[in-house]
Formats: sequence, structure tokens, C-alpha cells
Amino acid sequence: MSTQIQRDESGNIQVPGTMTRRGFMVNAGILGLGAMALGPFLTACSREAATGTGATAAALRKGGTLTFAIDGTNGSLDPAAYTTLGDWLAVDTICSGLTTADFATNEIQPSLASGWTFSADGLQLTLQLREDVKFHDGTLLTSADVVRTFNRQLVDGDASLPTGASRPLRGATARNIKAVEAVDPHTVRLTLGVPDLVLPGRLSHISARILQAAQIDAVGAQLGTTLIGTGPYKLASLAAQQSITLEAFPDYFGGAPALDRLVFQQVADASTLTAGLMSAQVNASSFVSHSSAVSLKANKAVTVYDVPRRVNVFVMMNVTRPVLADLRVRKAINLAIDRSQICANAFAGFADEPKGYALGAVSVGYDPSLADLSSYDVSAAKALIAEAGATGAKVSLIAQNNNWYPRAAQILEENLKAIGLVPTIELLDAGSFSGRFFDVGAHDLALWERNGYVPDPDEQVGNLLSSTGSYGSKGSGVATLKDKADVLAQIDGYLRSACQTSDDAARRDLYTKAQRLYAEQIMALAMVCQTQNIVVSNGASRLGEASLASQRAQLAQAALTA
Amino acid sequence: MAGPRPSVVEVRDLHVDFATDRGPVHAVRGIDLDLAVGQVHALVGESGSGKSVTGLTIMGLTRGPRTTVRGAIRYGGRDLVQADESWMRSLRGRELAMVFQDPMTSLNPMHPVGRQIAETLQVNAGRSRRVARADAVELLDRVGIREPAKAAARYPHEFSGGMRQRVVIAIALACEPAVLVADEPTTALDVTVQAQVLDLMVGLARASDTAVLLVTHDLGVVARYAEQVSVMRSGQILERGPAQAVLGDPQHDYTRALLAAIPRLHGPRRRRLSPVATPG
Amino acid sequence: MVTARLPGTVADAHSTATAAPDPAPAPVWRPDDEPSGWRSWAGRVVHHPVVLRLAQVPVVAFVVTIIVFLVAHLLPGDPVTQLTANVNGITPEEVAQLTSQLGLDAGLADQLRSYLVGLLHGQMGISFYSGASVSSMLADALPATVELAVAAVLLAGLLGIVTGIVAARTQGTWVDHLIRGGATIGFSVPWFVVALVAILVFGVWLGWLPILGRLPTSLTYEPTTGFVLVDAVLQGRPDLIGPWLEHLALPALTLAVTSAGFITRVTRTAFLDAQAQQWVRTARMKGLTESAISVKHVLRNASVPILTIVGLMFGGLLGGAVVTEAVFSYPGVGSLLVEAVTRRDYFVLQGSALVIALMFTGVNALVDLSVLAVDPRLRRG
Amino acid sequence: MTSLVAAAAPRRGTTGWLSARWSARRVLRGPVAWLAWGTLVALSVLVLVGPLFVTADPQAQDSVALLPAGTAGHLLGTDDLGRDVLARVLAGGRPFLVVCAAATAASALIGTSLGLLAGFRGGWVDAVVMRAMDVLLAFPLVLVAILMVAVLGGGTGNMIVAITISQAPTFARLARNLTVGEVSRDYVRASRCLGHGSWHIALREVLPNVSGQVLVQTTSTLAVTAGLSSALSYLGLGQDASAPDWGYMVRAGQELIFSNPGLSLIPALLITAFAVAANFAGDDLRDATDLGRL
Repeated sequence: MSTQIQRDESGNIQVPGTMTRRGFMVNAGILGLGAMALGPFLTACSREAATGTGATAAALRKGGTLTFAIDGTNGSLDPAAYTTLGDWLAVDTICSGLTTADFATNEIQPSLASGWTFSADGLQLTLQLREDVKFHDGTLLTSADVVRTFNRQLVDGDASLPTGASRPLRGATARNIKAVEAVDPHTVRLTLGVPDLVLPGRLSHISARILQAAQIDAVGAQLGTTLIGTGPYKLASLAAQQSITLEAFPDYFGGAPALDRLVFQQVADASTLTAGLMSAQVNASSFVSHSSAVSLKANKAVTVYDVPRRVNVFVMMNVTRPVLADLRVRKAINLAIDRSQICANAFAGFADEPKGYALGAVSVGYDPSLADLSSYDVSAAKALIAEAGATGAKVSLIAQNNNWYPRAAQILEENLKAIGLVPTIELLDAGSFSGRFFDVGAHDLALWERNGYVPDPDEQVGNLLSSTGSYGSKGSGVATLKDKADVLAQIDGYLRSACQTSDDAARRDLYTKAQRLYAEQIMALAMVCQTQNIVVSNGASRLGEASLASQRAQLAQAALTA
Repeated sequence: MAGPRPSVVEVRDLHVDFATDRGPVHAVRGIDLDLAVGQVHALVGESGSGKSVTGLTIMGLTRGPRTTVRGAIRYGGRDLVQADESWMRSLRGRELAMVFQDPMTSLNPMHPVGRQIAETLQVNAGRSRRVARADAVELLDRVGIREPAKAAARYPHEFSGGMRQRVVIAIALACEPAVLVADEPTTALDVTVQAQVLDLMVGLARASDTAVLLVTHDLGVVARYAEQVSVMRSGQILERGPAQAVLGDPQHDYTRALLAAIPRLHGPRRRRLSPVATPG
Repeated sequence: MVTARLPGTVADAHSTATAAPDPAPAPVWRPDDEPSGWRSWAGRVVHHPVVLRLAQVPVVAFVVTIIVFLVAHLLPGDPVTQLTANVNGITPEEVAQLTSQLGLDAGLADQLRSYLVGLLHGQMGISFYSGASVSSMLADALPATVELAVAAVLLAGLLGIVTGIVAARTQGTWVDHLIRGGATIGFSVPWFVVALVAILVFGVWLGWLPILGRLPTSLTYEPTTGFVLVDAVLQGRPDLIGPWLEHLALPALTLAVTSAGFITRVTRTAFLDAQAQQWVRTARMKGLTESAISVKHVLRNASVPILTIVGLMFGGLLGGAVVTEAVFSYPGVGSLLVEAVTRRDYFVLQGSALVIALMFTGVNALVDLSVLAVDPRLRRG
Repeated sequence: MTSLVAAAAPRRGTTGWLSARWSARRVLRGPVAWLAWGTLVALSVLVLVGPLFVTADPQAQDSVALLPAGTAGHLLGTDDLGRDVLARVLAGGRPFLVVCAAATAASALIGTSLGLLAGFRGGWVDAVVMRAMDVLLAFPLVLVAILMVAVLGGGTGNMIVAITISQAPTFARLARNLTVGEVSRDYVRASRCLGHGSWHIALREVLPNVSGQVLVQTTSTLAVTAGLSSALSYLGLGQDASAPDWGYMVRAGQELIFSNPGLSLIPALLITAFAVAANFAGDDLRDATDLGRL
């Protein structure tokens, strides 16, 4: 069999048919035919799937089972512990929060709380609860449930917490809640340490999902396996490593859901997920790889949604490492990144170049005047490196070994070589990566992404640039820059006051000042792009895809198409 | 003991050729042979003379894509060379039997000895399992194995060479066949056991009037047991006749050379034996 | 006069079973002192080598657990960092508190000792992520892996042995070449290309077979024993069996295709070896037909190498076909192990590695013992 | 039909691979043998000489990516980062062949010698070695793979170690069982009577008779390592992302299997061709050393 494999004009593999001896022909036939048949067949079948109905006219159908593919499930749904993105989508669907966020318009809307007001000094937030909300076991929601849910995570040593509880509510509400009290059965008052107008938005976070006080005290740590909530679907059954099965809750305060059953199914492999979507064995997912999205888009039966791009992708630089201690080297690295090639090839076009540094075009506080902070200028970068005497310096870049990380890392490797550095790429499994990324002594550069679960600028800029957050102390180590303490304090000041004004224009100016100061004085964060989670469906509609793009589930209206 | 007996098997002008990747091999080049009832006919010759192939051809075990057999082997009114495989298969074990040279590898190591004897009785004599098993024990006793009941359950690797050859003989003579081909049955055994096994085999054969073709290269064995003898070299029979006549007064010089190659007990110690000159 | 050959020692091919091969030649067979028939066979097999071989299984599993424990804790990264990865601004005190809560602050030696003591009492610890007990997680995952392993071995065994015998019987012809070529391609193709093609052809293009999970999502199934077939009978749910087999088809087919090739090769060689034996001629002399010879005589002799390869393969599959389970999202012990490794869920990791090791060495021991039972020559000594 | 000649073939080959009788004429028999050796030679030439003819740099990225085959300058098109697929396929061959050859050789050497030791010495040595092999076989390969990557970094070196760890036990078990069989044979006792030391007997007497079967196992293992390299990449071990081997390329192209099947299929076909050819060459070698059947 000749080794030169030709392709015809449409890219299909042609194996030359030089068949001579009978024995040889039989064996080569298998290989040759296999190759010739497989090439075109694969591309053909990806164009129009054998099954699947036309999704254009979204005529909806009542009932049925919607299969939603997730990354994995650990078999425990407890808002007080982070397990997998898939588990948290289920928590999002089973329970409701005091408020909910519209990921298309960035607005925070009422949910269990019908309304809320701040006290004059901004240190107290009073929320009125709806009076018609039923739990899945039929009992009515009262302020006691809200108080018990908050205290369970905020007060230390609560017996009802599972062993692995990391109490994400404290992080989500910036550790700013000092007390939670029930004024009357349908009014709750939160007392804050410092004024924070973003708090209502923070209350829409998954860790702030309201549980039933009775169940907390009765079941406690085992609550994750029999979660009772107020959401559109109630928990029917759980199987670790397999699936989470939910059934419709007709008395949902937002109106009875359209589906009978909603199943979150674990599908770990990217190409199997793509095949599942093509054959409609999976109706929807927000875990599709960017490269698979291209072939899914070509398939008529499948819908790939156009959704807001809120996920920040960046290279975090560890300032405590000698090679990166010099600001000029860090600025050079920021200038060396070919962002357009990464968006086109690593994310298959499903990403935007960062015109507003750490805030995407869809986000409040987006300011295109910051575009110069992410410009691409190889010669300037090379000059800066030479000036800092870092030409030929060795630097390591760590990234995960799945999804888009390896492709982006390989492009960055070439970019760093182009400006005179000697990069080594280390692609690690998730466990090793987080072990080395959250250890300031164990990495130089790290490729990472930040998915804000609430559509507020503070979730991105507040987190990434503040010197007190986990990124500041462990990821970039900027907290240790003694000579820049005043700059860091000034940035933290901007970030804090940006949360104490409700005027969007004022917030934008504060964030712009903070980001420009950070980029010019600190530059430990090279923004690469803003991307999205790919949301795809086949035979399903009204999935609240804008929220799914940020791994939040708003599936109350979801339905199967006729 | 001599004297004409009705011949059971008549071999006429038998040729056997093997096609190997180094060209055809003519193992047997036209031989005639008769086996008489109850008589031992020795086929003697050096190794490679084609004597074993003759025996195997009579049993129909030299059939296959690479072998061609010509001539006739008449037995029971039919020519075995032309007979189809199913007819040959019906004869084997029931009317034609064979004993092989190497007892170490002639028995299936995985089955007890009794079952291997019983199997031929079941297949050829149509006996039930239970009856066949009992007869097998009785046969073991007749071939001189002590404690036959216990021995029947034992496996081939637990027997000595001599014992195993007795089992093979039991298998061969189980159905009292008309013809027994013994292909150097005792060459692999040591001298002491050799005589016992041959006495046993020939005794049993004569008792059931079986015609025996005894393939051997040992002239001493020929002298002691055979009534008729044929001397064979490179596929042809050079001399044939009653054993005493051929050994006593060999006509063909190859036969004489064979006899001369035997070391004598008395006679000069230091004399070199005259090698047998074999043609190119 | 008689060209006496160097007298071969009396047939004393005494057994060289896994027990120490005693160099002194065994005495000539003495009929009187050894019982025969069923009692003797049972007596010999229960004798020394069996007990020794089975005793080695827990020892090996124990050693594997120790190594897995050390390797797991050697890996960079720990569960606490992962648990708190998404919690913004977590303070070092909170991390320390969570670490001690999970018992990870103790020294490695203490953690190992407490784990082993726990094992002796039957506790395998809990998952840091879900708080579920490891034994319950394994109870869910094991039946799935066993079902897949059995299905794959049956398919591969059937396919492999039949093609092996056919190749042996048609040795040298184009059928033999075709089968050997196909077998070699079977275990040479990168396995997940086979999986992908299976998914595409049967899942997407023809749409005949499901490509995901263990049961359809529209079916509710409460495991009592965890084995779908058994539960279908116990719970009176015959509707479970059809979909269950459909979901099992593709993963089992993929595993069978990639492993049948080995069985084919081994069967063919074993069959040719057995067929070249002299005693086959004796059997022919008895007037047995070719197929009778193959079944009654040759197969039994060829069974030893076949049994070994199938046993090894079954042991391997019980270890959870890690990658096939990942591709087909099949919830077996293999995918449980991979998830646990990625998340550094130590107890789950150690628990699944222990179970895999136990099953693997257990099956190996059974293979060795069944070889002992099948081949009488190996039984003594 | 089964012929006598086949049945008469000696059961155990009298000659090991050391013997001079293994002449070329006996090796290349039949069309399949020619095809097998031809493919192996072709692949080696492709990998060793190929890169000289292809000017494109396998690592040069281009913002315009995923060009179809046959476009100017890119015979097989470009991959998802705009790199020339033909150059990468040629460059990817060498690490792949090195990994397969080295891992197979290492497994064969280590495994066979351990097996010889265990089979020859018997007793507790046998039990310890064999159970150590069981431990290696029972040890989950995924853990070895991730440990390698996390602690020692990826790359061909660690891939070879990981594959050897998984394949050596197979050789050890085979060699041990064969040696136990040989030790009980007369010729070993005969050479003991002649006063030869254990090591002499093991290497000069037992090894030649064992080597035939080991040779067969070597070629099968070559095929297994070919498949293993992409499995290990799946588990994250093949970390030389920018200078990959075929195994990693099959894995990297997996997500684009629907739109650009060639990225995965071409390396997968080359791996399969290599493995199949290696196996048939192995069979041919075994027949040449007169151990096999006609």
C-alpha cells in the first residue's frame, strides 16, 4: 500500500488501488476501503443526521423527557459544597434564589423575593418574600427558611454541613454579611459590614439557593441526596457518575413546567457528546467543545445558539518568580499574544478579542478605550524583553490537557518564542493544574479562565484585580509587591467604591481607572479573550441559553420541539 | 509353521509420492506384498526405506493434498487405495489396526487410559459406555498391566514406556481386527521390555487370527517372530520369502550386507563391521 | 545387536505446578499407594498449591493499595484546592480548617495506618466531594463493570475461538490469511477509532443503538442488587432487559473487537500445536471423524493457553475498561477511578484501585488453578 | 485436509534464533510476508527520509487553519492551528516508532529475564516475581500515566517507561511458564550433569528454546504499544503537544472527526498499518525459525 495518501477536491482520502496479489488485495482492500469510505462518510453524516426533526419552526410539545448532557455528577447536590458544574446546574433547577439574573440584559430580577430596599446608610438590605411559594413537599416558604439557609453557611461549625463543604456563599457575598434576621414571616433583613449595592445580584448565586429549614435540621449533611427546593423540577433520583433525574413540580410559583422529566446525563467524551447531539440521544448541552461546535453548526437538525460571551480567558503571571519580577517582561508578554489567532483557531471563532480588557462587550462597565491594554506588537515586545535583559530566559506555562487549553497553549508557545523567550509548555490533568496554579511557588505563567456566575462586573474585575482575592495572593502573587502597595490599595479602593454606586456610568469610570492603573503598574494579568460555553440543542427549545453560556440553568420554560 | 495361508491383504504395484517444497519424494516405488491370516510378515530395511509409509498407506493414513498413492491394496474384496474416506474410517479400529513407534506421544495426555481404550470399543463395537469401560479394564489385564481397575483411571504420564505401549496394543487389538500394522512397536523401549511386549502383541494377534505387518529394522526381531519377511530398500522390495529361508540363505547381496552388519557375540573382538553401501 | 538408544529415564514428567518444582525425579509409578477416581482428583487439587495461590491474592491487593495510597498522595494538588477553587477570596484559615476536617492534615503514615485499620473494619472511607461512602459508590459501579466485562469476554471469546479454530483447520489457505489479518487489525487499530466508528455507524448514521450510559433516561430503575438482569427478574420489570442490552451492545462490541484478535491468534497456535501431536494419529486410527477428533481430543489439549489468555483478558476488563467506559459514558469502576484521580478523591481512588486489584489477581489465581485442574500432568507435586 | 507430512513436523523446533539455518530464503515466503516487510520498510523510509523532502516546518502555525487537502503547498491540508499536516505526519513518525520499538524491547528484555529467573529458580523467587508482576498488571495504568505527567513531565521518555511497566509482566508470565516447561526436560538435566553453571544453562540452553515464543509475543506487543500510545495520550501522557507522535495526533484530531476526519484518520491508519505489518512480519520470522507450521 503506497504511503502517499492523496485527497480529492472535497478533502476525502484517496488510497491508490494498486491491487496485485490475491492475499495482498484482500488485506489491503480492508484498509483501503476503510479509509476511502470513512473520510467522505464522516463528513457526510455530520451534515444531515439521519434522524432529528427540522428545528426551524419551534412548535413545542407538552411533556416528554429532555436529556441534558453535563460534564459529570458526584451524586450530591448541596449548595454548600462545590462538586461539578453539572451538579450545580441541577441545584440551580431544583431550588430558587431570593433574586435571579437575566444574563442577556444584566438586570437582577425578583424571584422568591418580590422586592428589596437598602437602608439610608446602605448597611441594611430588607427583602419582602412572595407568600405563594411552595416547597416540593407542599409546605409554604417563610423567612425562617431563608435565615436558616444563610446561617447554615455563614455561621461557623454548623452541624448540618457535609464534610467537604467549602461554604461558597461567603465568597459569593464577599464575606460582607454580618447578620441575617427574620423581621416577620415574609420579610428578611441582612446587615452588611460595608455598603454593597451589588448584593441583590450576589444573592442570585447558586450558593444562595434557598433550602427548607425543616429539612436542614432533619437531614443535615445528607441533604445533598434528597434536596427539597422551590424550583420548577423536583429531585426524583440520583446516580453518581451517571445521571440526575428530575420530575416536573406542577405547583411551581412561576407556573407549571412543560416537561414531564428533565435528566442531567454525564457524557465525559467530547466526540460522543457531539454524536449524541447529532442523533438526538442528547437534547441539549452547554459542555460542547468549541471545535465540535463547527461541525454541529453544519448539521441542520442541531441548533448552536448565539449567546453572550462572558468567560474571561487570561494568562496569569507569577510576579514572585525572578524571570517575571520585571514589569517590562510582563508587559512584553502581554504585547506578544496573538489574540486573533487564538480566537480563530483555539476557539474556532467562538471568542472575541478583549477590547475592554477584563470586561466583555456584553458586560456593564465595558469601555473600549481600554483596547490598547491588549494590543499585539511583537517588535515592541521583543525590544522590551531585550531592554530587560531577558532574551533567552526560560519560562514555563502550565495549562490543563483538555478542551481548548492545549491549542491555545501551543499558540502562546510560538508567541513567546517569537519575542526571544524559551517557553516550555506543561499540559496537566485538572488535579495537578489546580494544585500548581493555587501555589505561588509552583508555576510561572498559567493559562486559566474565569466564569462569573453572576453577570456583574465585580465578578470579573473585582475578583481578578483585587490584591485580597485568592488570585492576588496565590495566582499572581501581586499581594507581595511591597513597592506597589499604594497602587494596589488605590485599585482596591476603586473596586470597592464601584460596588457602592448604582449609576452605571460612574461604575464604568471607576473600573476603567482600576484596570488602566493595574495594566500600567502591575500587569500580572494578560487578557487573551472573552469566550462562552457552547450551548447546543436538538429537539429542545426555550433553554434560557444566555444563562447556560455562563453555566447557570434557567430551564423553567424548557420544552421539547414537536 | 510355514505353508500357504489365505492372504487377507494383497498389495500390488504400490507407489506413494510426497510433494514437498524441495521437490517430489518417491517413498514407495512399486511393491507387492501379501499378509496371511494369523501370520506375521516382517518388512525390514534401513530407516528411510519407505517401510513405515507402506504400513501407513495400508491404513489409509497417507491421504492428503500433497500425497499421491497409485497401485492397489485389496482387502475384503475392495481396493483400499480407491476407497473413499468414510469407508476407510469404518474399517479403521474395527478391521485395520496400527501400533506406533513412540509410546511416549501415542496417548492423549488429557484423558485417562481406560477411557481411551473404551472409546474404540464404543465407536467400532457399538458398546455402551459402561460396558466399554468394563471391557477396557479386562483388556488392560490381558495386556499384562497389574491392578487394571485402578490403572484404567490413571493418566498416560503416570505409566512407563513399556506400560504405555501395552495400552496402545490394547487399543489396537480391542476389536480383534483382521489386520494389524505394527510400525517398529518396540524400538523406543529398552531391551528387557522389548521382548515382553513383542511376545504379548504377537501372541494376542495369533490368538485372534490377525494378519500382522511388522515393520522393523531389527533382524533379531524378524528371526524370532516373523513367518514371512520382505527386505526393502529405497522404496523397493529386493527379496521376499519365508523368514528362515531369507535369513538362512540370503539371495540378494543387500540382504547379505545387512546380515553382515550385525555384531557377533563370538568371533574376533576387534573386527570393524562392513558398512552397508547404499546407492546414491 | 539392538541399536540401543541412550535409555530415556522412565516417564517421570512429574508435575511442575506453580509450587516449587522438586528437582529429585519422582519414583516410578506405584499403583498401590495412590487412590484413584474422583476422590484422588479432589484430594490433589485442594492440596498445597491451591491454598498457596489463593493466599497470594489478598497479599497482592494489599501491596497495590499501599502503592496507590503513596502515589495518590504524591501527586501534586489535593482535594482541598479543588473544592475551594471556585470560592473567591478564601482565607488560609478556612483552607486549613477544611483540610483538618477532611483529615488530610495528619502525617502520611498516620493517614495510612488509619486507612488500613478502617479497611480491616470494612470501612473504605467517604468521598470528599459527595460525602457518600466509598463502598456504596463501588456497589453502584461494580455491577456495571462486571456486566460489561462478561459481555465483552463472551463476545470476544466466542468470536476469537471460532475464528481461531477455522483458521487452524484452513491453515495456509486465504481464509487463514484473512482471519489472521482481521484479527491483527482488530487489536492494532487505535481502540477509540473503533469506538468512534461504532458510535458513528450504529449511533448516528443508522440510529440503531444508543451510544450513552447504561439505561435510557426515560426509564426509572431503582437498583436492588445492581445487576440489571437480576433486578429485572426480582422486580418483575422485563421492560428493563431490552434497553439494557441495547446500551450494552456498543461498548461490549468495541471491547470484543479489539480483544478478540488475541484470542484468535492464541487459539490458532494452540490448535495447530495440539493437532501436530502423535496421539491425534492414534485417534484417527480408531476411526474417529475429524470433527470428533477436534472436539473430544484436540480442544481439551488446546484449552490451556486459551483459558490463560481469556482469563487474563477478563481480569483486565474487570479492572474497568477505563477508556471505553469514558467514551461511552458507561458508569463502571474504571470511570470512577479516572474521576477520582482527577479530583484527588483519595478514598474513592484507593477503594476502586483495591477492588480492581482484588478482582484482577483473583481471576488470575482462578485461571492458574483451572489450568491445574484441566491438565492432569500438572496436578502432582 | 490434514496431511501426514504436517503431522510429522517436529513438535519443538530444534533451532533457536541463534542458528544459522535462518536464511533469508526461508523468511520471505508468500505474498503476505512480502507485504508485511515491505510496509515496515516503507514506513521506516517514510519516517527517516520523508522529512528531508518536505520543506514545510511541522511547527509553523498559520492563522488561516484547517485548509482542505491539496491546497497549494499543503498536500494533506493544514490542522486546527494552521500547521502542515503532511510535515507533521512525517515528523510524528519518528517519536512514535522510537516509543514503540524502545518500549517493546525494554518490556521484552526486562520481562523475559525476570521470567527466566522465576521459572529457573522456582520456589519463593518464582512466587515473589510472579506476584510482583501481578501487582504491576493490577496497577491502574491511568494512575501511572497521570503520575508520570504530573511528577516527571510528559514526553517520549516517560511514555516508554509507562508502556514498559504495563507490558513487561506479559513477557514475564510467558517466559516463566515456558521456562518451567523447559527445566523439566532431559537436556537441561543433561547439561547439569556436564557441570554447567545455572547461568550458562539459562542463557545457552533454555533461552534459545524460549526465544521463539518470545519473538511472537514481541511482535504482538509491538502492535499493542502502537495502540497504547494514543490511549496514553487520551489519558494525558503524550504531552509533547507541539512535536507530537502519531498517537497524540489521533487524539488531538478526535474533536474534529466530523468536520476534518483526516486529522485523526491518517495517523490512525499509519499506526494500524505499522501494527498489522509488524505482526505478519513476526509470524513470518517465527515460521522461518522452524517453530511454526508450514
